[in-house]
Amino acid sequence: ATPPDTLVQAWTIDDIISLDPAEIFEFTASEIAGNTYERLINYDYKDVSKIYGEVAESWTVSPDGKTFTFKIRPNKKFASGNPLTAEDVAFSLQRAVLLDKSPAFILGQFGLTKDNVKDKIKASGNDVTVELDKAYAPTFVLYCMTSTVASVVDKKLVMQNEKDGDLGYGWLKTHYAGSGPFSIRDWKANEVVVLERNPHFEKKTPLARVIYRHIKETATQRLLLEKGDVDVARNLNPEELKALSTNTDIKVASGPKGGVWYLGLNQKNPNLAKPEVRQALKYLVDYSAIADTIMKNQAEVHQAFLPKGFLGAINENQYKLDVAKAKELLAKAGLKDGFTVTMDTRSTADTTGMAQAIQQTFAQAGVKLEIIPGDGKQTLTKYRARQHDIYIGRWGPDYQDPNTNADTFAANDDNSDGAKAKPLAWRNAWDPGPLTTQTRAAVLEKDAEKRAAMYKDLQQAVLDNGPFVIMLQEIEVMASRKNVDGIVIGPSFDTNSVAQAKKN
Amino acid sequence: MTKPLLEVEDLRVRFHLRTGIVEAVRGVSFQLGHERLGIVGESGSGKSQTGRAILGLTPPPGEVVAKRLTFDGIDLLTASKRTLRTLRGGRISMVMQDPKYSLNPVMTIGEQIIEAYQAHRKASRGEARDKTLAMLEAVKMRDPSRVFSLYPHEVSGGMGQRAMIAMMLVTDPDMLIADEPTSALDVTVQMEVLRILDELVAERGMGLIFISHDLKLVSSFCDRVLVMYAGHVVEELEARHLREAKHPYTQGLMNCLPKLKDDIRPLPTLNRDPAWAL
Amino acid sequence: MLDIQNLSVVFGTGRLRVDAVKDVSFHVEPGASFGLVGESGSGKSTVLRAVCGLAPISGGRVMVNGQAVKSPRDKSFYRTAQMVFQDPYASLHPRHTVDRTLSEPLAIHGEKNAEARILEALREVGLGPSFRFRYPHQLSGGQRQRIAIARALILRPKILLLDEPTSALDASVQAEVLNLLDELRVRLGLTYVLVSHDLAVVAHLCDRLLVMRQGEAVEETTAAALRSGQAANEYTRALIQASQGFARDGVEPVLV
Amino acid sequence: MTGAPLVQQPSGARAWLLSPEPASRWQARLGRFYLGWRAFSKNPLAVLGLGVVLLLILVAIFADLIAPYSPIIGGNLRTERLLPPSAAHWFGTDDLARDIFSRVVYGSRTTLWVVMLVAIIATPIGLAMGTVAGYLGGWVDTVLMRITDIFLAFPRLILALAFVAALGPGIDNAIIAIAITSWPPYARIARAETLTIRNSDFIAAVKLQGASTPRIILGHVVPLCLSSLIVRVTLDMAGIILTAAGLGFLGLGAQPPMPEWGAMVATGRNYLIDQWWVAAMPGAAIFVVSLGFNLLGDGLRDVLDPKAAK
Amino acid sequence: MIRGGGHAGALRFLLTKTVKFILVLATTLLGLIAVTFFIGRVVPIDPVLAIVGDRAPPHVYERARQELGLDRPLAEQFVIYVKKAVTGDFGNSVLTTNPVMTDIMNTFPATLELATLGTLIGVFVGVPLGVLAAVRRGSWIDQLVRLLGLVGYSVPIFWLGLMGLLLFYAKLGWVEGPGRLDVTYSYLYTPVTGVVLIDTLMQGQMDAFWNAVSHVALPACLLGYFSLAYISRMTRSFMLNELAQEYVIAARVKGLSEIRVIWRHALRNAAVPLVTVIALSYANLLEGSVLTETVFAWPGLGQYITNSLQNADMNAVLGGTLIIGTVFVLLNLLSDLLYHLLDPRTRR
Ligand SMILES: Nc1ncnc2c1ncn2[C@@H]1O[C@H](COP(=O)(O)OP(=O)(O)OP(=O)(O)O)[C@@H](O)[C@H]1O
Ligand SMILES: Nc1ncnc2c1ncn2[C@@H]1O[C@H](COP(=O)(O)OP(=O)(O)OP(=O)(O)O)[C@@H](O)[C@H]1O
Ligand SMILES: [Mg+2]
Ligand SMILES: [Mg+2]
Repeated sequence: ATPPDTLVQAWTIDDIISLDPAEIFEFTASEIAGNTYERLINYDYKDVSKIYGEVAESWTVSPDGKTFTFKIRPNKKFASGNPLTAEDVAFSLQRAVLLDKSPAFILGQFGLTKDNVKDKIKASGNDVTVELDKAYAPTFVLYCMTSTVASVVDKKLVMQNEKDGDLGYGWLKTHYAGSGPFSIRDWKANEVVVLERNPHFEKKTPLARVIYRHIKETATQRLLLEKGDVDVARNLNPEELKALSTNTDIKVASGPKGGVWYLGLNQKNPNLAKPEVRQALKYLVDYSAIADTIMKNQAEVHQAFLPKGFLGAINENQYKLDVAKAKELLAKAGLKDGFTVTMDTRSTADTTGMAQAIQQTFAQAGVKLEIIPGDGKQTLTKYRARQHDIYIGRWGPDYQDPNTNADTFAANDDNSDGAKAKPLAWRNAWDPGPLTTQTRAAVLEKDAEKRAAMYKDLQQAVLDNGPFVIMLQEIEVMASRKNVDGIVIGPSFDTNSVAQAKKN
Repeated sequence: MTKPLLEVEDLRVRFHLRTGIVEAVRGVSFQLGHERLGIVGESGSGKSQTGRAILGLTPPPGEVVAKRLTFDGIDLLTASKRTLRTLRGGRISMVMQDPKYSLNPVMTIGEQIIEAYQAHRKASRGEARDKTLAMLEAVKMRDPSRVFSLYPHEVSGGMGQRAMIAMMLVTDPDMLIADEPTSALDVTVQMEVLRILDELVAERGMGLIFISHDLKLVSSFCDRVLVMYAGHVVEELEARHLREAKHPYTQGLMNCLPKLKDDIRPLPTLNRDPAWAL
Repeated sequence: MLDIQNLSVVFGTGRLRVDAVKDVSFHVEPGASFGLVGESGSGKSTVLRAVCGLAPISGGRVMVNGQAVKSPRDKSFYRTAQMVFQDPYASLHPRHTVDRTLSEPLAIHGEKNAEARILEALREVGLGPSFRFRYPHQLSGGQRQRIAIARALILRPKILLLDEPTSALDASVQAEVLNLLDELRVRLGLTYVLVSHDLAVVAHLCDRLLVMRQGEAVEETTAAALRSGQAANEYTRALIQASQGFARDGVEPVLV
Repeated sequence: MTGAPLVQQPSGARAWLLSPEPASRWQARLGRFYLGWRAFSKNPLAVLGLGVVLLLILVAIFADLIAPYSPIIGGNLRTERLLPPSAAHWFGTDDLARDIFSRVVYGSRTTLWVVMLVAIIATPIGLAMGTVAGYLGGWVDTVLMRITDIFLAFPRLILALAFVAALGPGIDNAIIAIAITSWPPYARIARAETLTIRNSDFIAAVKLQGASTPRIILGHVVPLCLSSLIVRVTLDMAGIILTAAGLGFLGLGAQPPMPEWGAMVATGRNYLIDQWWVAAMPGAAIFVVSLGFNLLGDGLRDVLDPKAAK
Repeated sequence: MIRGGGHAGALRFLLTKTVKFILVLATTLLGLIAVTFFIGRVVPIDPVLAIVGDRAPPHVYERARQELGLDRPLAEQFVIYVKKAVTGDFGNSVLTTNPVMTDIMNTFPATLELATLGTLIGVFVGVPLGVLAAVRRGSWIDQLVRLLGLVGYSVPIFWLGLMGLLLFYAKLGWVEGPGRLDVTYSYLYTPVTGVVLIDTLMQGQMDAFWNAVSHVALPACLLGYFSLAYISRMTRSFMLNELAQEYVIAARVKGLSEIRVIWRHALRNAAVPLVTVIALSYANLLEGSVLTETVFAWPGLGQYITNSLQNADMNAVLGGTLIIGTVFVLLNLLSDLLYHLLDPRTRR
């Protein structure tokens, strides 16, 4: 049994590699940062279009659309007891750019670089101003400011632990300097993360402690949950969830997430490069059967690259399993008898399950699919080198703005092998033609409605012709003990909140 | 010779093997008083099994039956395990062929002798030690206290065999079975060991069963000789009268040996008569 | 035929150094039979093994058939000298039939008509063709020793080195093997070097013999001298004495 | 010709086999084999083990005939997933609506392949390393044994994992990885055995006949090491199947949808508590076959390696 | 006199042994490093990805690659590796950001705890069982040991683990579930040795101690079973060998009780080869409990290395492998020493 003031969650947390918000980019760590750090602004978990200030009280945009000014709430304190000032906010944003870790590009896309960031981001009194290089769509800028990389860190504390001008990076990787509802007390890699109530947070959390335990086996997670040795199990599979549905001590909650499951069709493969083949394959996936069985409670059918809940997302699904149509298309492409193709598949239960289901429906039209299993890093390495035929994988948005997915699915500035940027379009060796320019234009469109329409067009183009068979949108499920209440499953992985969770 | 020490009548040792029953000893009968009895015969004739059966040490698939098997009036066949144990090592002992294999390699010689003594006599360690040293002295060990703390592999074959004799005689048994006690030793050492054995037997008045395949040796060492062939005794005779042996097997065994003194060639060989085995 | 001058054999170095044979010399005429006697560890086997190249020659000279031996020995050497080992249970490959054992030397030396040679070799050692396809475990000790002799003879060597060929055998079987050896030597004109710790066996088979002790040659003498009880050396006398059987003080050995 | 005379004289055939005077090489060999078989067949458990192994081979050969469904193409995902054992699906169905019985049947091929390939790769490597090191001694021995030690000191599963990672996942690579990690103990056994043989008189005897070193090693030393090695390899088979299963469990073994028992158990572990049959059926198959190999190895040990059987 | 000589001999023996040991250790470790290193380089996983993630911009990726030294020639990388490894610096783990040595110090005690308990069970149950089986050859106890052994060799460990959890934890509630300690107790003690059982006991936290015992019981018994299966069979075969020796008959001739003959004479001799077997099985448990650790959510070395390997965290893999290799060689040495201690014949 677990203590009444402690929430224990069973989860696979072996993807955490850093606790520094300037570096955090993984699912688990993002969620933890979401519960332990505050950002400048945030959006309403229920209605993503509503953006509100978290550390900022309010903000204004200059007429030319290039300067954003945030007014910081007074009297805020960090968990350390240090006051939270505009100085800390500016430092945090500058620091993210200066450290230039993986997520730094989210800020970098506004023309903020190591060299200019000290001039572009400034604190004065209670205000923080951010100066951009172009007049981007305000929604784009604001959504980016809600991501983990824009979390506010305790400048004083961090700089106390600075070493060799690393802006406290070495220290913060494994420590905590934030102002969120909880503070991070302990992280043991592959074992446990312990969060503890932040006494200085305005709205005192009902729970004193939240513990994430690393449990790899789902069956083990389930046993622990049923015995009450954990309060929440995060990685249960559909069958386990179904079995638990008869257990009156346990309830299941779910919410859609931004991740989409897709097949990437490498255009270097001559067969896959044929438009008819790309279309045919889209008719050869039994979307609903997969969503209803293998991925039940874990995903729902969704075929456009923007997930439900994003500005301009297309939520209608135009493809379904249609073998006859697929055969017709294949015949048109001169592949009446089908062809053989490989698929690099990460050897996790759900991915392999889907891959095998797809393998079966492909076979109905004569497409012989060979599954090449590998662990995540391995398949990814191959994918990034454009050496696959088909890649099955999941893509999660980096921030809440549609540009994040459009930029990767529909834009490709340089399709040569030596290209620097490696968006998904590039990885599949696809030159989207005019779509790239359209994507670039959409970021600058100030009118939200027009902007939405532009993204709809982009999605449709990819749906019709793109080398992506987008199949499902992720759903996050949590099975918890009956007495657990108040856990919020937000739309992205950094918005799962335990701040108001309690145990009755 | 008054009441015999050991009486054996129709002793049989059978092994129940997968391939059938092997009778290694088939109806051996003899009596032993305070004398030296030799048992000879070729390899596999059942000499060792006879000796072991008397001590109740026939290995597992084996079975011992006899009309009579008594030691000093005690029926060895029906005696309890406990009784047998007090007899073994206490009143009946056995010296085995090869000291290399029959001494426990991981215990010092002293310890092994003390262990044998303490198994039968209530004695403190000190007493047992003294007795052990005395015994080592009795078997003409040159530096008993040194030998006491040596491991079996650290002594020569002759020393090992003497240690073995010391171990087996430390409890003053009434009867000793010596199963080829010297055949692993060099001829010159062999004589030394035999001399020691001879002296001890004479001094203590023990009954001795001396098992060997060497007819020459047995006849010169023992009072009486049993000749075994295929599991039973083909002839029993006084050692002095060996030359007058009647059984062709015994005669053959004696004749086929090359002799220093006269040079017969070709050597006479043994023509086995199947009837001997019956 | 065989001439050994100042042979010494050393095994190991440093603390592990063993001087197995020290400065031993003897000479064997063609067609003669020479004996080596001594107790366990006196270096008898090592002398034979040194001749064959199974033990290192650390000093001295070994001449076979008038030629100094080469290391490693060449094929012609193996056709001149062959050895028979002490333990017939250990000297035959347990997984090879008699046929295989006997055909191996023929195959190595590329000899023709193996079939006939094998049958002949078997006949020579008094075994019929029915033994040809038996495995060692189907043979008695005496039969095994005969096979070992057949194997040694199949290449028609001139010298046979016999390392205690009968000491693992029962007395009755020993007689048969000794008779066989005796007869073969005469018939095939072989030269023997026989090792044994049994004086009677050596005296039976050899004309001359060398007594060894702890690697050294004690004395060279003749079988006739042994018979008449003449021995210069005390050690030799002790050996003679011991071979007579046990002697209680004052009592003469019963059997002589 | 009828079988009658034979039936009437069973002792005739046996007498021929056991003849102490075989008339030909073949008779000698058969006789030896028969003796071994007789000792072996006295051990009912060993015969059972042999039966299991033979069954495995038969099932692998006739998988096409035995399996009622395709092992790869499943049924309707909505209606035929995770069905419990029934008359239609003896072992039930798995998460992709495939018949588990058919998959187990086809999986026997993979298992057999694993077992055979490992035996063919690892045994000769171990044998060669061990006999050469043991026979030649000296620095050759030192070098070869140091290499063996290094491989022995390596965490076995990790070495296998590393090799699979390097070669890419897949059953053949898994097999190579397992083979590479399983030879060192064989080398040690072969060496130990060689050391006891190399100074024996019968080796000295062939040396005296002028045999070359390769001839001695191949013709005289190897056959004697082989029996204890065969026993050891047979006993290891279970471990090999389980290591393959373990690699499958970690996702590095056989490629889906190829039916491999270990991988099947690995999938099944997700359904272990409620849909027990998904893991239990292939698990039972692994167990039975391992047990079969173990029993067989035990029996072979009694026949081939009388030393160990004592 | 001989005693004195014995001591000097023992000393010299120890000395040569130590020198030899260091040589063996050095060459073995060098071999291990070489093999691991080159495996690490041929693995088709991009280690940079593990650090920067999939979505890192190109310049971040490039910088990380340079920091790892991956742009240098292979031979140079190897030399750097060896140089550092010799000073005990295996670098930092990519996954946990800690120095690999620290990680190993954190995870190894967990594995050690489990493997040690497993081996203890294996020895204290397996040896008597094996002895009994040998003494009562062919009896039911022999059959039982045989069966235990065969099942132990044949059952997949992860299957048995999950079934054990289901039965003893979920259904019967006899033991605590996966993990080393309930969260309630996690912060009641300060880790000193890293072995929870010892730490809690030393700090007098009896509740926590019993909780830890309850947690470790099932996985330890499971590993214990596997080691028992092996040890009992080997004990049996060694004992059969010893019981057939002449000295056992000699001991019986002396009139010793059967118990003394078996346990003091025969087992004492069988112990000599048994030591090696036990050390080997211990080494196997130390390295091979990856699957058990996964099932029981046991944060041990096996899991750590496997996880690192899958993420191309070569520093961690190398460090872990070297540690296990060292432990293996150490265990070898230990069993060698014990061998010499137990068997006077090998003391020269
Ligand atoms: N454990 C056993 N199982 C089956 N047969 C056995 C066993 N022990 C001995 N025998 C058989 O019993 C017979 C007699 O053996 P024993 O040891 O008494 O012979 P021996 O006369 O002492 O011979 P040796 O001179 O070789 O010592 C032999 O044929 C032998 O094969
Ligand atoms: N390979 C070897 N390495 C080291 N020492 C050896 C070796 N072979 C023989 N010796 C030693 O050489 C000495 C002579 O041995 P050898 O075998 O020649 O004696 P032997 O007279 O044949 O004795 P036995 O009658 O016991 O056969 C012995 O002390 C023996 O220990
Ligand atoms: Mg005997
Ligand atoms: Mg010799």
